[in-house]
Amino acid sequence: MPRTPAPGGALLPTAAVTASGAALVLALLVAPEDAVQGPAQRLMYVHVPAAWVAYLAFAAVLVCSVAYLVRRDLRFDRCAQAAAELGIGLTALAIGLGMLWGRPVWGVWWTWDARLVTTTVLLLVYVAYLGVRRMADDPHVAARRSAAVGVVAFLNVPVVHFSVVWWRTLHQPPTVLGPEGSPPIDPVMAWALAAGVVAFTLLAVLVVRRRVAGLRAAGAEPAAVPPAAGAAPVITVVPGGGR
Amino acid sequence: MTRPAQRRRTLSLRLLVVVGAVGGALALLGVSGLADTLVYYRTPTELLAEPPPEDERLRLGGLVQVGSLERVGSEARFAVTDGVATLPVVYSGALPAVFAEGQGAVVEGWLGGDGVFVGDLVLVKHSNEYRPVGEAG
Amino acid sequence: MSGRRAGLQVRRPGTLRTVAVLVRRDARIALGGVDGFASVLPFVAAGVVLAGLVLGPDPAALRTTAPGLVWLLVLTAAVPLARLVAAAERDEDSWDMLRGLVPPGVLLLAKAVVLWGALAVTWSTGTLLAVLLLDGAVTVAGCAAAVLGLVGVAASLTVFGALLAASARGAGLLAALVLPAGLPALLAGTQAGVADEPWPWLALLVAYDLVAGATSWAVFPFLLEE
Amino acid sequence: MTESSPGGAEPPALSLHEVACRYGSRTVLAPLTLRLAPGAVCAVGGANGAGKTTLLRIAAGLVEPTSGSRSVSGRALYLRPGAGMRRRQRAVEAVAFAGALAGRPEPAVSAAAALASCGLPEELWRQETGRLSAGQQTRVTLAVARVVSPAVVCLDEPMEHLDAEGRAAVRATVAALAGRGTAVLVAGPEAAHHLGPADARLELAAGAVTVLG
Repeated sequence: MPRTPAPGGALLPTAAVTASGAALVLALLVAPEDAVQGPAQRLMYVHVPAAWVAYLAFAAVLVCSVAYLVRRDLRFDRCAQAAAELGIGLTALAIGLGMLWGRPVWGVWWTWDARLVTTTVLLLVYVAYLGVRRMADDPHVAARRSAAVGVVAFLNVPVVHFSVVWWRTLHQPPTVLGPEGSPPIDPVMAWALAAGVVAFTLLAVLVVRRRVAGLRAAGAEPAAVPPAAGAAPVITVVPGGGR
Repeated sequence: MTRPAQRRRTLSLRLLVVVGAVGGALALLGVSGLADTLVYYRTPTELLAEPPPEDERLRLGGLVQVGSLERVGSEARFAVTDGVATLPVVYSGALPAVFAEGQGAVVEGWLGGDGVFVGDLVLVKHSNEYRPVGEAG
Repeated sequence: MSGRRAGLQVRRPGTLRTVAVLVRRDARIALGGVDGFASVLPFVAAGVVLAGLVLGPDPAALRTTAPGLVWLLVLTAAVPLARLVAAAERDEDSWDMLRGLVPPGVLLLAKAVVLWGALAVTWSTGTLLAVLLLDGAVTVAGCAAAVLGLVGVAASLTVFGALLAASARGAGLLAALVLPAGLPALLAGTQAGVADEPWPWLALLVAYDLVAGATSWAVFPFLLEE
Repeated sequence: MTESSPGGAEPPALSLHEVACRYGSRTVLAPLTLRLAPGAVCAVGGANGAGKTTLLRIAAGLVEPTSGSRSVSGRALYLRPGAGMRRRQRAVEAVAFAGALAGRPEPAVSAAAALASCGLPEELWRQETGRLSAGQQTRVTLAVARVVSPAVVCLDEPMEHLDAEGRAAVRATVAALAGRGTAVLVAGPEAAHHLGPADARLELAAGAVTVLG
């Protein structure tokens, strides 16, 4: 398929850079310091967007997997792979930043809390998903199997999200996506968080797009020549035709 | 390859079943009272109602009672409350910087026979509220 | 040559009948030899015995860890048991015939029943040994949790078994997928036996079975395709 | 062999419409339209890697073609010599198992009859199939085909490991299946010589088919 220039040209990169800059300014300079946690709380503006966009990436894996199973088009498979790689990176980032945040605030790097354990399991499952992709040589076989795993693996995401609601954990319950109507967060902080999410999402789209292009170039297969119409020999065999 | 329309139909049926199953499972978990099963820490009320064996290591969680914190040398004494019951805690070691009266905390240790909780690790459990300085409630 | 029909016209046997036939065959094969299923039981026995050695003389510590230990051993044993689904069939070239004669949904059901049986025997053996050697306790709730939890494990394991069939590589990866997929069973199965109030845990297991069963059914046909 | 069946009075047992199979950019099977009437026998020759197995597996519904469509008027079975049995099953159990899955009312009885027709000596019926010789295993596979008696049977290289007597058993089984209205695709290296009487002989070379007559 011919490479079409990205719609809007440099629009997306510009938007991503602008949003990142705005998020940085909002998070570091504009947003007030948290009354309880002090400066460590500013990690939230990276930790939470990383976690959310990781969820989003895994949702993209799910959608692309289903799309592949319907259409059998390797484009969807490449998108699924790129999204899974991004999701793994962001999940690892969220865990790492969470540890950095937990050390000064909770007092420990790590603890056996339902949220922490389920998030780590989520990371492992998607690493295994990437492994399943390598188990077959034929791209369609690999795509089909990993699509099946991609659908099943997504079941972990609600478990991670609800772990702090279902169980009594050290990790605090969700602030924004919680069951209550009005999030208990200062409006300026909420804006900084929103800017972070927008910036992460735009950057994620950029990264996935680049990666998909790279995968397409790496796995480029010459387009199969469609058979000329009527080229297929027609053979009809009925009993008694032989000698 | 040849029947995408048919495949889409069967696949959407299968997805529908999965979505239904996940929805049913979430609803079931919502009403099952799972919240009391996997607990990271126990509250003073629970510990007083069901005193654990003396050698059992456990976690006690709640709010640090306002006015209860006193430091003697390297030892800190404070009380953890859940609004109903209160347990005195003795802890020797450095408290986390964020630790404060009126804030959530989880203490790891043992409940002594004298009803005093002997902690050897203090974790701060912060709430899901984020407020600027001066506005904290 | 008019009036010739395609093959002998025989009605397809019902789902339950097909499942019964397949399960009976697999049970006979499993009971007949020392490879495959039978090699899992010594592994579980060794696990229980070694745990007794490692965890030391404290009977209370042994008693409290026994249910979780058994579940951990069952989930670990599940990885080689996944071969019962398709890898063993493929090795002996009977998989193509099964795919030709049995519809995917029925095949999934039959193989899940086989795995459930194998897992149940494994769990029972482990629990029996834990009772005898580690002074563990068997509760009704614990057994109910095993019956329920192994349904979801068997359903997930059937999918992974189909995934494993086509490739000799990747058994280790399979472990990374099976163990998290069995986490609800490990957690709830262990806790239901010791908790005062087992109902929330049993509810969690029912939810797990529901989700694992539905997703396995949804993706299994795609794993059979070549 | 006839190029078109008069009036198409009878629905074909197997109909492959412009099926093709590609692996990446490599063509494993060039587009081909093949219709087998009930009871028709078609021999497929060609060197190793010419696409015989792919054609048979597409016909049996095990491999999804890259393009084209397939329809079959009932069950289709793909069998290699020794296929369709677990090594620890006894010969008669393995055949009865296939019969039971296919819905035979008395699988054990039909299994015994099928094994007898395929020439497996009766003292071997209760032997574990893993202990049988390759030729004896082929006879069990042929008995599986007989007892299932599907709309289409795809036999892949059935003549391997067989002596003259064994080849006669394969020919007899193919004839018996065809007589009952099963369409049979038989693959082997030299369709012209070894595969017995057939209504059509195809030769595959690099995925493309030629009709030998």
